[in-house]
Amino acid sequence: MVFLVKQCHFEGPLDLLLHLIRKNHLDICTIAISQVTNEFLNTLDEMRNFNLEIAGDYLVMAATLIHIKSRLLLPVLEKDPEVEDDEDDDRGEELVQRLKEYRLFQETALMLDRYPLLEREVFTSGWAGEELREEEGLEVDLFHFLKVCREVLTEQPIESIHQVEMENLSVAQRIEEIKRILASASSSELGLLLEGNPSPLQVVVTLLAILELVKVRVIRLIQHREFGPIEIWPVT
Amino acid sequence: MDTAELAAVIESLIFAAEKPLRLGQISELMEVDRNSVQAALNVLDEKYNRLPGGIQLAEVAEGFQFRTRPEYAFWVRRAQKRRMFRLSRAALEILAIVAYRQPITRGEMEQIRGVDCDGALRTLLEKKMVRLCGKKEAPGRPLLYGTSSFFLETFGLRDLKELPDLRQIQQLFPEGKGPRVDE
Amino acid sequence: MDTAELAAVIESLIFAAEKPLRLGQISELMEVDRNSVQAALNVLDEKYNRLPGGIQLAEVAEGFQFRTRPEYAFWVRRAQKRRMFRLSRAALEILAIVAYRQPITRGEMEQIRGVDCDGALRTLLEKKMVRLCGKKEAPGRPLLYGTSSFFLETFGLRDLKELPDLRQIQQLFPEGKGPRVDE
Repeated sequence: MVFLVKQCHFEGPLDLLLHLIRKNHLDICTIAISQVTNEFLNTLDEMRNFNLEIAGDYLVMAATLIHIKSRLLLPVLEKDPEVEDDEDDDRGEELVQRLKEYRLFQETALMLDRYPLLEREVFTSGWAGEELREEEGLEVDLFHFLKVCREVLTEQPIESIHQVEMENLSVAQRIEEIKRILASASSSELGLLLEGNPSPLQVVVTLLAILELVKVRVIRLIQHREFGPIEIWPVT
Repeated sequence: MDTAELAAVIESLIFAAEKPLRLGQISELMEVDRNSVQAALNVLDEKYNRLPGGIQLAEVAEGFQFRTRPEYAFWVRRAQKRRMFRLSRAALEILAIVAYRQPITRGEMEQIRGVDCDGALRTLLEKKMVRLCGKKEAPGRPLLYGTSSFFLETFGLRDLKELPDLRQIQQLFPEGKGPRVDE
Repeated sequence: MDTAELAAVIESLIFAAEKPLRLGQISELMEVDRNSVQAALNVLDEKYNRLPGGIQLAEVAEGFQFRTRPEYAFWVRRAQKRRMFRLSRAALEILAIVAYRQPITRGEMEQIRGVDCDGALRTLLEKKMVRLCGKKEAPGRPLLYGTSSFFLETFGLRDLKELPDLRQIQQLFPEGKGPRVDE
């Protein structure tokens, strides 16, 4: 038993159970499970003696095994067809199914391991054109992309910040635009020139253009009352 | 371009490519119809796979790639002094489950193996053998996993259909003689 | 080992080696005298250099190496240009931010990364991984960025909902800052 624990690394309780069934040349069935229950428990004791931490999975399995075994040891009572008592039988049967399924995948794993593997039995060309090596950057799949996401995205909420896009808007251009507007209409209002949610830069440029036009006496600004609309009139 | 010359160009393309080249890619790249590419590939198949030699033309992950022949693995490994690549038993079991039950959640894998799969699964993701493929329409929308094209490359498979079905595998291991009788 | 088999082994060795192999190296490695190695190399010279094909056995200063033939360089280069594009680390980081915080302005990205995003963001736009998706209703009306359908395609996602949420990412990488991708 000491040998068993030392030599084998088990992939969990199902693996250990399968190992014991196999070692005793049994077929997977509830009887076999009950037959290896003691060995299973002894192995857990051995693990404990080796100061190996026994995962909860093993203990849950131990409880299941004891339960199944105790069911089988009970004298077979006269079956009362009226009483449905399948739940306990199901536990044994369910474990048998799980063991069979897991065994199938263990076999599949072994089958896969027999393939000639890249970098183990077969190798691709070591030669890579010189140009290839210089190319920088990563070819990523979703998993490796998510790894970057994990590193970059901290939980801090994003603060709302302001950003100004550089716009190709010069004062000279704006002057021409204002002149055009005044040429088609006899007058305008400052508010109208600042319609459409302009950026701060646009506002500044518009104001500068108007001040410039006032300075060179192309327009006049008139405000009839306090806080009233500021009218723009061409100087005639 | 005649078939011989086309074969020579394709030979150099496959040789220089980092990944297996698909027939369609070659056809598109060279602006040559698929039948001509196939004819040229047949020439290469003859040259590398019918005649003896150290190199084979393998059809993997739906593409073509030159590879050393497995019978010379010993010498190549010896020459490269590299640590032998191996997959742990846990990794192989998880690959087996993912290959046959994909798309599958981690919880479902753990249900089959009866044990936590976290570490080995992450290694397989790291190695690009397993990939994330969406979320399951179930409470909590758990992540789904599947095999990648690099899985096919590693195992030298053209596609997943090349894997034997589970019933055949069962016959490989007659009842009682399980995969791991203790040595 | 007869000359034909020796030639096959040497063929696989030269093929898999990252650097050119010298005659002496091969002889030492295989524990075979130099004359036998030379005889085997002659067989390979015949196969690759006397007969037409896409691959040559080149003898360069440092030894023997398989290379594509220069006359097919045009096609090889053309194929390499079409290879799957790669993304720089900076571009990946921005893509990460855009994917999870979209729609997002450039200023907000720079706020998260703490550095200028201009160049890498432009690359992502050029490669069509990121697209413009309107303007933010905020002073200055800054442009908003989001991921494109090509982004989904690249990572094999049907829609953005298939992207693991941040909680799931944390489960995938529980140790926090995992190793960088570009080790």
